[in-house]
Amino acid sequence: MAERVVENLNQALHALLADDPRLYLLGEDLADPYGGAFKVTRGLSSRWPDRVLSTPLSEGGIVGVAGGLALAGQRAIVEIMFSDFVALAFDQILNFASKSTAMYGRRVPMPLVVRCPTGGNRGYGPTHSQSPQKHFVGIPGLDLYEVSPFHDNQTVLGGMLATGRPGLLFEDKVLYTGRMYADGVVDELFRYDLLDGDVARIWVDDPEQSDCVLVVPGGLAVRAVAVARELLLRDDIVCQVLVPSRLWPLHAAALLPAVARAGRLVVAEESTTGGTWGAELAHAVHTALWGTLRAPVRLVHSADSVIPTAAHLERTVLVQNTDIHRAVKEVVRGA
Amino acid sequence: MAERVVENLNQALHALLADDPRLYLLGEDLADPYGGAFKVTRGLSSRWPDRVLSTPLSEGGIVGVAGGLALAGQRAIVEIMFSDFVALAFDQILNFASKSTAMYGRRVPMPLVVRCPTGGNRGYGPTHSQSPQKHFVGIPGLDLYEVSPFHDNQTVLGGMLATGRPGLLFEDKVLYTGRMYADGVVDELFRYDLLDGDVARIWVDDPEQSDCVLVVPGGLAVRAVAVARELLLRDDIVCQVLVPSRLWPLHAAALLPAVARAGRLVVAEESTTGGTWGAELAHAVHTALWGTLRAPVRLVHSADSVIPTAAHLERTVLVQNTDIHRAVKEVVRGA
Amino acid sequence: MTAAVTGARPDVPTRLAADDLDLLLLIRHFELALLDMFGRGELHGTTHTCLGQEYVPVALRPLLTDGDHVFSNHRGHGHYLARFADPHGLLAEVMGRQGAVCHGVGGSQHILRDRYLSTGVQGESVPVAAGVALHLNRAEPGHLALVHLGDGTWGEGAVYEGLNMAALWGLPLLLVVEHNGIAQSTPTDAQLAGSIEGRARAFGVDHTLVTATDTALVRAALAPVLRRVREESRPAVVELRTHRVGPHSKGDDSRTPEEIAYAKAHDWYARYAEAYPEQFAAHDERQRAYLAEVVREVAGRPASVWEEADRG
Amino acid sequence: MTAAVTGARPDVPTRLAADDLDLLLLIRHFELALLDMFGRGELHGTTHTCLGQEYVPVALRPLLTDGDHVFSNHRGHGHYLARFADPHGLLAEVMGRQGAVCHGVGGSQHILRDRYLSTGVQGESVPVAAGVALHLNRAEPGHLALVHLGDGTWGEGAVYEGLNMAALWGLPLLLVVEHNGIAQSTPTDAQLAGSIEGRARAFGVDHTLVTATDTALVRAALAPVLRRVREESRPAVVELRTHRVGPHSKGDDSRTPEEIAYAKAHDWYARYAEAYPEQFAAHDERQRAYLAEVVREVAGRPASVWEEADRG
Ligand SMILES: Cc1ncc(C[n+]2csc(CCOP(=O)(O)OP(=O)(O)O)c2C)c(N)n1
Ligand SMILES: Cc1ncc(C[n+]2csc(CCOP(=O)(O)OP(=O)(O)O)c2C)c(N)n1
Ligand SMILES: [Mg+2]
Ligand SMILES: [Mg+2]
Repeated sequence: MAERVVENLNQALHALLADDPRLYLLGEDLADPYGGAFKVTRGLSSRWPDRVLSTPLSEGGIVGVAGGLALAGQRAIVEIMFSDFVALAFDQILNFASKSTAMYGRRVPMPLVVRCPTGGNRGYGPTHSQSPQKHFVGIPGLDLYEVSPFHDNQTVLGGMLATGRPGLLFEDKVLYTGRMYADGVVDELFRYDLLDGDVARIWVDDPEQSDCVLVVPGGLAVRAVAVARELLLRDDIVCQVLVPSRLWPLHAAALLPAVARAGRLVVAEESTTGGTWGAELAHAVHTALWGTLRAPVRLVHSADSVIPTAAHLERTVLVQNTDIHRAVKEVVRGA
Repeated sequence: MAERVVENLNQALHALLADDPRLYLLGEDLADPYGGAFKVTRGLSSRWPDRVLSTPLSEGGIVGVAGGLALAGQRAIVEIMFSDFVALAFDQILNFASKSTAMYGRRVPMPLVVRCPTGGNRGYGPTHSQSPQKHFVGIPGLDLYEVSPFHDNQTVLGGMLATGRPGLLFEDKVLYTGRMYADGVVDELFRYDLLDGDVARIWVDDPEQSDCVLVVPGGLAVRAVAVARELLLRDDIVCQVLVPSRLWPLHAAALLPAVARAGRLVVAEESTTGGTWGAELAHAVHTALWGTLRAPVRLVHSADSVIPTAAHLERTVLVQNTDIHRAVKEVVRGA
Repeated sequence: MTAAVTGARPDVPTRLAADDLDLLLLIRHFELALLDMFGRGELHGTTHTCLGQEYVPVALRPLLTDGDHVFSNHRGHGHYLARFADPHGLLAEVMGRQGAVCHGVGGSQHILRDRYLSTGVQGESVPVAAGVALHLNRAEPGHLALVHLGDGTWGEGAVYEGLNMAALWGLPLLLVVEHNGIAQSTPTDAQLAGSIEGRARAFGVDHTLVTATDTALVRAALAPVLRRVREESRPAVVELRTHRVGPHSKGDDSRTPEEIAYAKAHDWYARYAEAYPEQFAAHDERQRAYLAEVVREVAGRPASVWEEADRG
Repeated sequence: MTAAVTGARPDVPTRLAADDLDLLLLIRHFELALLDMFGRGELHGTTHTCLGQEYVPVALRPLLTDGDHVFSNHRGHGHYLARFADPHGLLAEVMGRQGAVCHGVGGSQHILRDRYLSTGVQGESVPVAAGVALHLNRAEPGHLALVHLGDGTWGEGAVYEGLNMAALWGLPLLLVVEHNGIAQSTPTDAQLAGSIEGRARAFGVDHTLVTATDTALVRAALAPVLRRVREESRPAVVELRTHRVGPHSKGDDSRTPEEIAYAKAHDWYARYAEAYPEQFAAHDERQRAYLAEVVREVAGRPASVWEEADRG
């Protein structure tokens, strides 16, 4: 069986630290033997005690330190224990790290990644379950990525650092214990490949044909595949799933052809409603494919609500597979 | 001549503080004789020294204090000196003030307004010129408003506090020294009225007829009116301008009828590109008016860039009247 | 000014009145019951128990009035139970059952009831409590706002922003620092430079160090501090050297066996049991049984309901 | 440890070498020229002059090497000029003309050149400088990261987060506090509780108070501090009691006439002129004339260009 996502991330960090003596890793409680709240950083501080540092509780400060390392020609990865707390680093991200790439009148490399364990479905409650991606869309100089079971994290993290632009990497917490996909095979029905080295395309039979395209960030990839399967088996709807690793800037060129062919697009996210990544994608698609879509782009997301702690309540807020299923069906059947 | 916007704001604060002994006003350097960096708070601390407090440089802390006041049954208005620094209060806004309205399983009133002097065109440079509205769109429990020359600020601020939901009020810095409009008259050509007490509608001749609707937040209202005038006089295009006071939640019901009639919509903002308020509005419009629009909703905004200091460079980044003009013309003429 | 009350290991703990002992044991058994249920996979999410630190809110209890605001944090069950003696409401909250104090929305870390509030973002409450204290100072003099926070939480800048304003404006804000020598997995000396005493003094704020874990001694040390905060309307910091006997949350304790043994050796529970075996046994048994009954009863309740009208 | 160097009003200032005096006067006339241009409406945007505080970077200049990082703030013209002696590049930056050190993108508050950086959000630089110091400590021992900050900036939580990490990790970080008794319009006692000394000590960080405004005395007081930071690789805070002789930015001075007179009475400029009238007059005239020429030359340049490739 393929490795777990958390292992893939851990191995990616091992490899990157081994390859690059300039790389630092900072975050709360990430040193051994604890190895981070989600165990992503296990074994790293033992091998590189100088460059893998457990920090005080200082999310803003840590991202600032990482910015300083980047400025001094080093590279840095920061782990924010729960992505909800990246709010505390908003200034360092918006006003220092991303601004510094351009505001001095010339390109300044700021190789810096902020890793953000994200999302709900674990009963951690309103301040430990959010999907804050949308708040960072459209910050000049800042890239957004999301971990997915289709994208090797060494490639993703290495690529992010190589751009010289600061970036946020969102990591769905439920995904950690899931498995990576490998060798182009999802299951006995579905296959996948990577477009432009970034967008994972999951299809049945013919990658060039589908009734509807479903675009999701990596955190929803497993859920989207499950929905596509159900749609095929129960409703005879062929749904192609696209999972970009890079959320921002939008990878429109890789997404548009499939949407153009199907004429239908559903975008699903775990984010609460409003100002979503999906709305931005929808606008790009509506503009680029004006007059050729069979239906308006359909957005599926969580409710306009805090995320409650109790599982039975959390479900009433967070996007469910049935919501995505229903949306695709409605878009295809025109309900 | 009508009063200046800064005077209208100042008078609004005077009236609100006089009317409500529970209301506090907090911010850096807002006490007399200084009266705030933009002089919005002049005279207030002399009248209410107990409730109008100059604070230390602590944007996060001040919004926290305001949250505490709201929690204790009081009301609070905070001035952030430049809206760029509201990034430092992102956690208090996202994770405390807005969450507290709902995360305790019942409605908790949090009457709290964060005033944010916003935008560029004053040569203050990359960290003092941003339009951060978009980063706050879609936070459950949080409302967004923007000052406009059509909306009386006592009504706006009073209304925001009365909702019991925390809100951000964006105030275009260039607008401060401009004049309020009064009595439904914009100039010899244009008239205005308020829809639903929220959306200012600026029209020529017939409020029910236009070639194109131009929706802008308050900070662009004067610029939008200038563009509408040019369009009329130079291009014979009748453009109706709509200026909602409340940006979020979207006031779709008040905006849609005019858009439906014209079949064309341009949304202009000063925000840099990506994840904008306009994209969210565009999605609502594309969905609600599917199949009836004559062209895709057109978004106009600033470039994907830091905002440079020098005036001749700032112009190359910030949205210009000519950009809006061109966009409307293209949408109407189909270029 | 720094006052220090020592007494880390007095030979014999002070004998407690029945209500204090009951409350201590109520909290202890509440926490043990939770860990037990988590261990059996009966609970969802996470929780942070205050095992070893129960005496802090018990010592504070008679020093607080209903008009005081209490801000708690992630490790807040003891704080809640000392204020409301409501294990049913709290357990229902953790389990998402009917009667939950916040309908199961907040869960273990996010609780609001009257003038008690907890939330899950460390440090955020200090400026909020300063805001509450600003109001109290003007409208209800004599009342105070108390914030429970850990040693690790002094890493957060928000703490200093709040403390600065409280000191500048003379606000009745009391920071009760439960210094248990660790933050999640990180020992204090790896996350806190200097001292908490120094950090209070830096703002001209009084600091009191309490190393006793004996409820009566702790209470005696705290009483004058609270009195000063109320009467003189200025902030104070109390630092309690305490011991986290359990894991950080459900089962994550990466301390060495020696470190865990050291914490256990300072646990008031065993020492009290040893000093007053008969009194202890009776009360302990009663609270254990009571909690078992609470668990049984609450576990039998239907799921909590969150009405549309309550959704904010 | 706190060391204090006093000497707020020595009767006779120390006679300065020509290069120090020239640099002081270069900064002074640069700032006066800016205010003059703003007054005449020839400049766009805003600026914060360091009138009265020029001696701080001048005193530091020979104590720093090119390998040291300097972080400046909104009031940074003197810091820049002391490091680069480049009034043309800086003025072009403020005016948006060709030859601007950051092509006119950054303007007065946002400058990056070699190991010198300034930015406009107060406090943000302290953790950033700690990150730089973390690198220096490992890769280039003996170098340091210096942050200029004002007294008011101690309101920001970021300062404490950065200082804590620097102290914990033993980083060569020097905070140079230009305590001019005011933040924009707010006097220090209305925005800073306790003391800066206490805030340094709270983190186990050495603090040195310098009340002298005499360049030579200040330099002598700073030299051992920088040496210790380099050799022992640990942070330090230096607090310079200084005097803002001009407005906060362009013309916003709401201080009372007495307060302004007090600041002016402590201005090194008038006192040096009085002590060494001949030396002073010659240098002063030379720098004034030089700056007039710089202004004339730069004002005649075309607008700066920001190439697509440089846009980040
Ligand atoms: C802003 C923020 N950062 C990180 C966390 C995750 N977290 C929860 S408790 C904790 C350790 C807190 O240590 P301390 O303040 O000493 O309290 P203790 O757990 O020891 O009682 C951490 C890192 C959080 N809840 N909030
Ligand atoms: C985060 C932030 N808040 C507010 C400001 C606006 N501002 C610029 S300088 C200043 C006062 C700073 O005072 P101090 O640190 O004492 O420096 P001084 O101006 O006295 O040199 C303020 C409030 C800012 N630039 N950044
Ligand atoms: Mg602790
Ligand atoms: Mg100052």
